[in-house]
Amino acid sequence: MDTQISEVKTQLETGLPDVKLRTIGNSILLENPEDLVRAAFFLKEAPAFRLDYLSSITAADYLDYLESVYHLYSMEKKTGPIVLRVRVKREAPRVPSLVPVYRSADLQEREAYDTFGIVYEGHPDLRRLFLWEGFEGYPLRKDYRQEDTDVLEIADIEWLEKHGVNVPEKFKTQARELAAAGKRALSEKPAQPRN
Amino acid sequence: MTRPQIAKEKNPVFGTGILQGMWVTMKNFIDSYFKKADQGGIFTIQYPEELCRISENSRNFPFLVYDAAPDSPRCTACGICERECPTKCIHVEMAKDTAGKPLRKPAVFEIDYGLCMNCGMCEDVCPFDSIFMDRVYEIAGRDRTKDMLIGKDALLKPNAYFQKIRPKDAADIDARRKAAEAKKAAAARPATPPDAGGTAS
Amino acid sequence: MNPAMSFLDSIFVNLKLWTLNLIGHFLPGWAVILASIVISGVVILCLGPVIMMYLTLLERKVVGRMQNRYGPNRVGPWGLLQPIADGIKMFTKEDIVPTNADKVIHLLAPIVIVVPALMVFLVVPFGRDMTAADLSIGVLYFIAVSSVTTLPIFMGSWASRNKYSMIGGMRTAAQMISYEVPMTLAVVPVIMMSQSLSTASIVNAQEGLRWFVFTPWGLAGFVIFFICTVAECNRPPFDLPEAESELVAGFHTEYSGMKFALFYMAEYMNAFTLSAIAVTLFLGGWQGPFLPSWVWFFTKTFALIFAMIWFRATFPRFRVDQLMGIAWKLLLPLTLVNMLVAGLWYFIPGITGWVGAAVILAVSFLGLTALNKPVIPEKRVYLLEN
Amino acid sequence: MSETILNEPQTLEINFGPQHPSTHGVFRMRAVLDGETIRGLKLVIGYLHRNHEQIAENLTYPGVFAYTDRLDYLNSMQNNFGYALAAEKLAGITVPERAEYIRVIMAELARIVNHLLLVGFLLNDLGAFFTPCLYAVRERERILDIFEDVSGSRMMCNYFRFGGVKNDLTENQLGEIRKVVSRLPAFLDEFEALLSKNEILCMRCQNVGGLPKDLAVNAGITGPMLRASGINYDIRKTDRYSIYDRFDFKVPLGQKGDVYDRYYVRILEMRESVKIVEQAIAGIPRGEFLNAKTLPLLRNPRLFKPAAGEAYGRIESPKGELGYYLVSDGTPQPWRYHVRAPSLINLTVLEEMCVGQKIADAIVILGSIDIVLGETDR
Amino acid sequence: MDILNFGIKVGIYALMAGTLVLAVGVVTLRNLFHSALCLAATLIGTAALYLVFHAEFLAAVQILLYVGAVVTVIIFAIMLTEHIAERSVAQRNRQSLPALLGILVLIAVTGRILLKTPWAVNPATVGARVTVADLGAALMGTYVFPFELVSVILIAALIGAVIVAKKEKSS
Repeated sequence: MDTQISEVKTQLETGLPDVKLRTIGNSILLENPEDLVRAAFFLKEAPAFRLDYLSSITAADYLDYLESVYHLYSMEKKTGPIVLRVRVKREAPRVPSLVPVYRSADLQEREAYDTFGIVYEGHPDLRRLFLWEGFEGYPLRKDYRQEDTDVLEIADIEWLEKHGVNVPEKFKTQARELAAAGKRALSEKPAQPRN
Repeated sequence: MTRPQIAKEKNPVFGTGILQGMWVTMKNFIDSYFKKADQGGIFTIQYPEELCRISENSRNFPFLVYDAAPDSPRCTACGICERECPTKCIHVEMAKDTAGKPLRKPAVFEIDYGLCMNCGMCEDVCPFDSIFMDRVYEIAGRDRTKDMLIGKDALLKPNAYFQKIRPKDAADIDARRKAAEAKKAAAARPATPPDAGGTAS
Repeated sequence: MNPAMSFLDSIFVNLKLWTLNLIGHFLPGWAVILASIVISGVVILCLGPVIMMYLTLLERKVVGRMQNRYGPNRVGPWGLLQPIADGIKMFTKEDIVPTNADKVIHLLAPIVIVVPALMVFLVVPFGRDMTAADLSIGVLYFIAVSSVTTLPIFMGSWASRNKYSMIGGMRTAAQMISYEVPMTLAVVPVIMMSQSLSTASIVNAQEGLRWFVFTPWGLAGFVIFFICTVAECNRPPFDLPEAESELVAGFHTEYSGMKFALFYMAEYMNAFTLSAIAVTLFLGGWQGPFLPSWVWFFTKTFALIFAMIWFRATFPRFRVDQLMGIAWKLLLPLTLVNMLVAGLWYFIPGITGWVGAAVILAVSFLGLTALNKPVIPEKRVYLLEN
Repeated sequence: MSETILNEPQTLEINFGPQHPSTHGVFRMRAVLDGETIRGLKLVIGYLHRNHEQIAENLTYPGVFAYTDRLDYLNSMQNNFGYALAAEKLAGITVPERAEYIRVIMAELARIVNHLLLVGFLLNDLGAFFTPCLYAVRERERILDIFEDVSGSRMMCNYFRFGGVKNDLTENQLGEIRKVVSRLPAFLDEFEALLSKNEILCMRCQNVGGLPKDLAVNAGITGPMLRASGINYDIRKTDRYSIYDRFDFKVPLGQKGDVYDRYYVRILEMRESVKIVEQAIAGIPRGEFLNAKTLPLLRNPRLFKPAAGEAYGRIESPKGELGYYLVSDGTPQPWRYHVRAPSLINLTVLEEMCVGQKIADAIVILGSIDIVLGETDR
Repeated sequence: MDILNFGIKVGIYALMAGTLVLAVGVVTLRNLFHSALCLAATLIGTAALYLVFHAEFLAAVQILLYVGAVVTVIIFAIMLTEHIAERSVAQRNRQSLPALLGILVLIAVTGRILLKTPWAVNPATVGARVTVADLGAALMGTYVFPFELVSVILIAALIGAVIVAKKEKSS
């Protein structure tokens, strides 16, 4: 644990006594996600740090929980990074948005929402960024299963036929079977184990 | 203390910048008739008649090397390239004899050139010096499913070809293989794959 | 002038007369008159497209050379057959009409746009006695006819029902109306000096090397007129109506195949005729020593077209407000000053008038550019820090 | 874009892209116009989305290199550099001296390539008919020839490796680089004669799309765009990654942060890059170009298993801060791989810069941000 | 020569008929943009008629001013007010009847004037050509006062238009 992190930790503890936090490696974990905006604002304004530049927001899926990771730098003092992280449960994950403090959170929070499904509360325009509205699932979560493009579903066949494509009978029966079983055409996870 | 700076003065008369720009294009116009390519002349290469100089390191799509005859390639169908290929464009099946015993050579070796992204990973990981990056680029086809799926016969090329396109690397590899063979003959025991000899091309 | 030269000089005129004489032996008088009209008409109708085709080639070649590349050189020797290949391509292309388009007007627009472009040829003096119709109001006729060009552009842009086309059409209208004003006013000193509106007599007034461009007011008028012609035929840096990087292709976004080719043809024929008129008004038309008159005429015209191509290869495009600003705030006052200067030059002959006119023009140019704050580049300072 | 603007009688909604000559790929803007003036603008991206991050999480660490080329496909060297830094930090690999020099040379050449192309295409957006662009491409070709000579490919170089680079630079190639680089200052002078003082360019670029300092910082803008706004923040200077602290170079700063400043700062940066390359060529030591310890790992990628942990490596890419966030769980595949793409984040302020300007300006402002859709959409 | 003259005559009558048809089109077409285009065509036809009667100057001015400027402005207005251009406008409304009455009165008045005018032509002017120079001399000589007056009024109108436009922008 380098000195800057410990300094940030002590400063945060003295400045915001009711914020619970602990260090993990070289980063600070805020136990309660609700404290995020206050902590970020404190670090941004604190004369000792002046972390005015939020470089990167990303999320990660650790199977038990989702994590939102923030890399903060100071352009004024040319120091950094200070890594903040918050952990939320996988079901209905909610993290307060940092857009009011840092404009740079705008697109990055949308990206994290798009790929991980973390809802950033207070974001002015939280929509999917890369994928389209109505896309099912969050592709960077570890339990995401990709659609099998070799198998057609009934909706696909209807669309194709509407656009004048002859769909072989094989695909139609396959689609009917899938629908009867109440399943979707999902590809199996690659067989390789993560050794 | 004055800090170093570059000041861009404005033009004294409106329009001089425009005239200056016109002089630059006019100079290039005149140079295009009288100067050589590297001195400001025309730098176009007239493609079918003239070809670009291709450097030795240049890589395009993979091919397989055989030493003596196409039916005994260096490839042992180990499948490492198939596993490591980032785009999964390689498909290998090991040949089996009539008894069903594996033959340590490929029965099927297909590369989908439509998928391949010329990264050279297969060349890096191959322990048998079998797969290398070619530099043929005139391979356009009319059907991306059929014409771009290259089979074993088209992929196999003699070592002489490899020596021709990349003389330096080929010499290194040939020397290494010869040494390994000599060692193998001396020790009279199965050779281990030469790991990590030389540089990655 | 030696006889060989005068033979060459009037070769086309004599050819026509000879043909008419030949016809006169067989046909009644009225047919000869008709034939005379038909011959001139056919020559002009053929000249337009041929000039357009080879202007595209010239443009591509010159721009290519300016960009250090060859330009088209594959079809025929030096790419000379390239325009024909392009023409065949255009003819065989699918003609796409948008579903919501106003079909009739969508079809009419490219046809109508060629008409004014061809009609201007009527008053262009290609050489000595080589004006198809020496109208007494030649210059006015040219200005009137070229002002009609706005209409088909409107038709095309409106009928396409495309937002890009629509904006392109609006820009065209604004641009053409604006630039017509300084263009017309720039011609006024020429009319004042030659005391005629007929193109042929304007050329005659510039006998020998007394081209108008060699006078201060003529030079200023020529520069203004030429800038306006570039703007009138929508060529860079005034190509806003078809600004590729903003409006895809502007008013002809939804045109393809032959219709598109007609728009293109009109543009290039306009470029040619406007250069030809500029030559007639300011550069002495076909006047010039040693060479046959029509050689002089085409040389000067192609020099101006070369300049247009040169502009295209060099300049970025103006923005709408800047375009308007240049027309109304810079060119228009300058033309007014120029008219005054022309009068001054007329009444104070000799070197005094010459220098006085030049000084007034220079001062007013500097003053106007200094007053037009937004067009003046700023001084910038860039720090280099560690 | 509020519905209220759309419902006003004078406004017109226009789509720029995804198929449009000057959106630099499949970028799309929905603009609300009032006449020619922009009242509102929203960006719609994702047309080139291929979930780069998920692809990488299913590959081995060395296998990701080839995919990083495809992020910002105009300067793959820099992308390789950032990823190599992050992974080396994660696995604790050291890089030999000579390899560092080669890396810096290649990265700076890539920066020149990128800025040349950017300025060329910015002028195309301004309406110049390809001339500046082709002059830029003319010089770029020479650098791409070097890239092909060295790495094997002109654009998808895939040249960096953990602990070094793929091939050594021969004396011949160094001479070639020296020759190409020595041409550049003269070329930039010609380029500037064509452009910098051109009144039309000044009219179009000055005081257009200005970005105030505090907004630039708050919105996480990086790279030449930030420096054009007058903030001295260059990761080569602040992080001193690789061996950038050994070279003498300056950081050019603009004042107003408008399109002209962004253009000119890039021109000046190219001049600085030329200086860096010249210094690096002069100072390059002999030695190995690849850490011998990592070679077996590269020949057998499944052996490359960094200890569990995380790393964030960032570089000053020509477009801004390019960051790679890697989480390892001790397996050959990264558990989490994230790219902090400058092309995407610099777009945050697009609407602020465009509103109130003309349509033509919006295109130019977009051009001056310098996006590559491979990186924006990932 | 007779055939040629006959042909020319036929041409002139065809031109007149065409112009009239287009003029009818201006008032009967439902699409506003189409009627504007018809108006332009009518004006061009009129200009051609002027040309036939050797009034070249008038013809050129007609095209320059009416087609080049007035119609362009009309079309510009139609395109700006998009909603009008896209919708077919109803041809009849409550004012149809009063309008018809008004037109009848107008026809009566003009007809009466036409009938009462003595159409005797001075034979001296039949062959005379009015050149542009004559027109210029007349405008600058005999009619200089009305000419200048018109200029002043037009400038006043121009300034007024600018002020109106400015006001709208600021509000």
